[in-house]
Amino acid sequence: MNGFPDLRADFPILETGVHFLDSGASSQKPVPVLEAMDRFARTSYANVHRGAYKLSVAATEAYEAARQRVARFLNADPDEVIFTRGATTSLNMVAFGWGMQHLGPGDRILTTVMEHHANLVPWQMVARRTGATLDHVPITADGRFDLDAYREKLDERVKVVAFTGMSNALGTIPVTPLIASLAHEVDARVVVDGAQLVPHRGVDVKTLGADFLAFSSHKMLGPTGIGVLWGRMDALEEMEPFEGGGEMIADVTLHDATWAPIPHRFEAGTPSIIEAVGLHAAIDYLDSIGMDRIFAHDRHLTAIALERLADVPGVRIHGPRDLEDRGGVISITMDGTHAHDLATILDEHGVAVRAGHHCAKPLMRELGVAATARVSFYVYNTEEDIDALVSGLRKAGELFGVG
Amino acid sequence: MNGFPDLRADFPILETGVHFLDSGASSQKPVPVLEAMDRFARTSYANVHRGAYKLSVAATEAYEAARQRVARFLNADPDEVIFTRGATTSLNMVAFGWGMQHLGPGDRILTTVMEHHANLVPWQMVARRTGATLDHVPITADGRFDLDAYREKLDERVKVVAFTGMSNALGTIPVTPLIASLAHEVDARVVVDGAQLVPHRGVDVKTLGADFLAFSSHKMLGPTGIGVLWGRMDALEEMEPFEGGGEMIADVTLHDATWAPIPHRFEAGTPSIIEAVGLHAAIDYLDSIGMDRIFAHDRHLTAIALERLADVPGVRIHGPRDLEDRGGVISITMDGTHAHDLATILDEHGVAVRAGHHCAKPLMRELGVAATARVSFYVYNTEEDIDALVSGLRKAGELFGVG
Amino acid sequence: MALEDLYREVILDHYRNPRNRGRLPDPDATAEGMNPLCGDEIRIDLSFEDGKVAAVAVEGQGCSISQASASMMSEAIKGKTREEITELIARFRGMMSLEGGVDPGLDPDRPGAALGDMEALQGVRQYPVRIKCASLGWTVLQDALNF
Amino acid sequence: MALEDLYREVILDHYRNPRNRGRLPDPDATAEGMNPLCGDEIRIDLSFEDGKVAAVAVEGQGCSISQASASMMSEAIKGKTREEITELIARFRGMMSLEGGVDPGLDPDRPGAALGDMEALQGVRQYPVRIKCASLGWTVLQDALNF
Ligand SMILES: Cc1ncc(COP(=O)(O)O)c(C=O)c1O
Ligand SMILES: Cc1ncc(COP(=O)(O)O)c(C=O)c1O
Repeated sequence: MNGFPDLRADFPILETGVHFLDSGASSQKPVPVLEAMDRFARTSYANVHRGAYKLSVAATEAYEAARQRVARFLNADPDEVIFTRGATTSLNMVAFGWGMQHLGPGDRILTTVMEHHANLVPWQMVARRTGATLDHVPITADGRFDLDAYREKLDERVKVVAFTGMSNALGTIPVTPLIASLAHEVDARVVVDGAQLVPHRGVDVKTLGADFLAFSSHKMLGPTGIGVLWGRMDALEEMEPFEGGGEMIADVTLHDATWAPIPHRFEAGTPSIIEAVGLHAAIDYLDSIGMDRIFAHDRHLTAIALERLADVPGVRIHGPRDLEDRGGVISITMDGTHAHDLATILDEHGVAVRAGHHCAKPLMRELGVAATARVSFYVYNTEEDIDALVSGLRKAGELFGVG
Repeated sequence: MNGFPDLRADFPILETGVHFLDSGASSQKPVPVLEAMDRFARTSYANVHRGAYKLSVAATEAYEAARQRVARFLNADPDEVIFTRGATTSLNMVAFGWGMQHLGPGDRILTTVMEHHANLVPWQMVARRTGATLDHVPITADGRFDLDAYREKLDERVKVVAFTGMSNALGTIPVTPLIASLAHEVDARVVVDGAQLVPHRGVDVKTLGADFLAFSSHKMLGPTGIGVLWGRMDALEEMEPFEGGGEMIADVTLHDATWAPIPHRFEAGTPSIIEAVGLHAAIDYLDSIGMDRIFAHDRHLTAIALERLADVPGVRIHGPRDLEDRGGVISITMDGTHAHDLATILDEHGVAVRAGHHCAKPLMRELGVAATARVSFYVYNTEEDIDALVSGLRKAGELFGVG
Repeated sequence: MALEDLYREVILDHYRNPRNRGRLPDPDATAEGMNPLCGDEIRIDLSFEDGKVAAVAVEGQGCSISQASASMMSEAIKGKTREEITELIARFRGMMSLEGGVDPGLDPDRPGAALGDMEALQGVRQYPVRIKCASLGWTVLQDALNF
Repeated sequence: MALEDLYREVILDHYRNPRNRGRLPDPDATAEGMNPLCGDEIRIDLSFEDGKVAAVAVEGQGCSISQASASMMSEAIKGKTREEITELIARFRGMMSLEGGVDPGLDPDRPGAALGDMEALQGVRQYPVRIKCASLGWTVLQDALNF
């Protein structure tokens, strides 16, 4: 099996010959997604929820249909789906909207050392403002969520456990249902950063165990400018609005306001309407392939890449080297060669990888590196992309006299 | 003069024959804007600021070029332009990011009774959390910012004056430079809600007098999912980040973070990249017409509409009836006929107007109405749209036995 | 034309002259509700005697559809038991949710049957946004029954 | 090929064997800086005698371009006055901002002249994202001068 070659024609950017191995940062967008947005904007656009005229009704229906589509994708209730600007905003909404209400001195927030800054910095800010303390679950030697350490750190004072559903730097996939059920035993709320998990593995929120789940459209073939916060209704009810404005109110007087029902309560102002239509089309596209097949495809390429990378002189792989509980993200360094030099050299070979700290600086310190080069796969990648990657790396090794 | 008939072909939605008079809620998008986004997504898309490879460099350049384009449109410095999700988010960023730092018991926030909820509810929330008090400048009998009352309410305890640059319900345009200079005399910060002003009149921030200016792309021919917060650099420096996450940090450790320079400090996470390209194209489009001509065009249609509406039995106009300091927004009611019934009847005549409280419930109470029907003009409107409006209103009057 | 179908004379009449307007001094049940999107409001007071509605009073403001619908409803429930009202609510909902606005004819079991004047509200089905207006009073009535 | 142009032997040599590595015990001027986008870091200590740089020490970590550039810079500024260093910074910036990478030939007034080894960094111009790497040390040097 060599991926889904039929799909590649849907991604015009690939015609340039680029070996795009940076979907972990953001994915490319297939033509059906771009066309759905364009068609909607040309024929049915108006603001939503506000007008009594047909165009506005059509736009509102399209927007709410997108919400239902997301709900179906997650096996959730549509009222539990909140459209946001992206995973970062979703996580800030929980940290501030839930955290400022329910955290105080003596309370503990538990996160991990491998979080993306989006699931770390907001909790630092909220800890500072509420007096709660922040603690971090370490990772094991092969870059996995350390369950033993977690059990030790978990106690009745822990009010929220926030962790990544899949590490954007290591590819690790923590066992969310287990972690969540342990957290629920001490009555902590569980926040899962699904920015990588949802696009690559899909989730069923009925079995995931999370109370909140955040993700972005742009990493799952959809447009920029929109993301999702899913929350179990009882968890959402504990949350204060993060932003005030139009559409989120029931009534407003000069000095006071009451909130609209959920989900509108958390969607202040004009939402990302055209983008919701695009996300809808992206989910249709993903489901037409099938999330299981997508995960298997990522895994297949990961297996090949892990094997071939091990043969390249000087290359070191950070994170799990086997396929257990991991997705299609591989972080590497090359002895004597900085990750940015690797990225530049690979770029000259038509291979796009990301070099840097991947918005996970504490994890980089943990790994003892300043930066890594990160390879990440998605539906349009093939074994040829790995060929190009490996030959680019060999070239880098030669240039820098490695091995 | 009957508008810009040449432009109408750029708005495919008009081919349905709709008389779109709801640009105040959101404008239609011209083909050049849609094509700019589509082309970018097909040929140059990648995440920004993160990659060392060519695609990412191209995307970063496109994103930063959009920032420069916005800056040029406002006569501002590019570093003072922050991309947000929309005007609502921009205003919340100021209210929380600036207000939580600089307001406390005894301090006063001054806003007006005609604000959109987006410039009222966040201040209510911040007042509640900081102990500051909120007060409101009234409007005059013809719906204008009451300067005399403002002078009386202004004192040394006022720390921020937040008001609309153009009322979305009445069309009124307060004299921002004067209001701002009075506020600056007492060292208050000036926040202008430019959601209606910027798309219809344009602004020069060097003479506007505001310290902060918020607006949305979707009301100015651009896509949904993006907006702008402009701030004078010294004002932005007083602001704390509203969201934490990637791209907005200088360094992050497990327990602490330092912030990146402005504007990145206020842009956590993956921004609305494709949308920035669309906003860039929208501003090019607006500037190719010329903001002066756009304002004159709105004004021309407003003059005709005010005159013809006065002749329709039972119609009442809320807000200024002359052209002084007002834009192309007209709120009306019809005796014995509810605004929603008006909107439905107009819709049947192919005329799209908005009916409701226009996210300005306190203003509706002030006017003594539950809702109005609102007519708003933009570049694609013509006198024929007014013909259709007037004949629809007459039909409504007949149906409801008015006059 | 569709507009005449929506704004039938009987609807306009109830809008201009709403029945059972006001408050009851000492109601057995009361409820109020509003449509946050458009701001329409309805409040209903009910009093019962022998398990039947003895008096009903409606207050509110909003569009012709919401106010006329509530007015007609107030007429329809007088003298009815809770069970009969529950049945009426179901019939009304059935009528509103009928797709396409096909008139189900004279079948006495058709959802609109026994709704009297209120059958005039069938035209609303062609205006999906307005269905919420027509339903507001009935939602509040349901709340009052649960009072 | 362009890559050989970027990674010239002299650059790789400075990267593998950075000159003037370390800290000065009691520097007259010191500064540090980093590129927040990629995390590259440079710290510079300077000591002056008779108005001239008597000793320089550089610490840091990052890519070959940023580290080699700083190493070459540390060589170039030894024995120079503040004025001469300011002139050197200007020459370096001029070289980096030259469009298109055209070699300005042997004109002694050309921006790259007198930069010695550092002229090897001209290849960076073809990689706009890497210009920030090459410039980092120089920005920190400027800060140290303003110390
Ligand atoms: C005056 C005014 N302020 C703020 C807003 C909010 O803008 P948005 O909904 O795009 O966030 C609007 C638009 O509805 C407006 O007209
Ligand atoms: C694990 C993880 N969390 C959060 C984010 C933030 O997502 P966004 O930048 O779309 O807000 C990312 C993507 O960069 C991610 O990989």
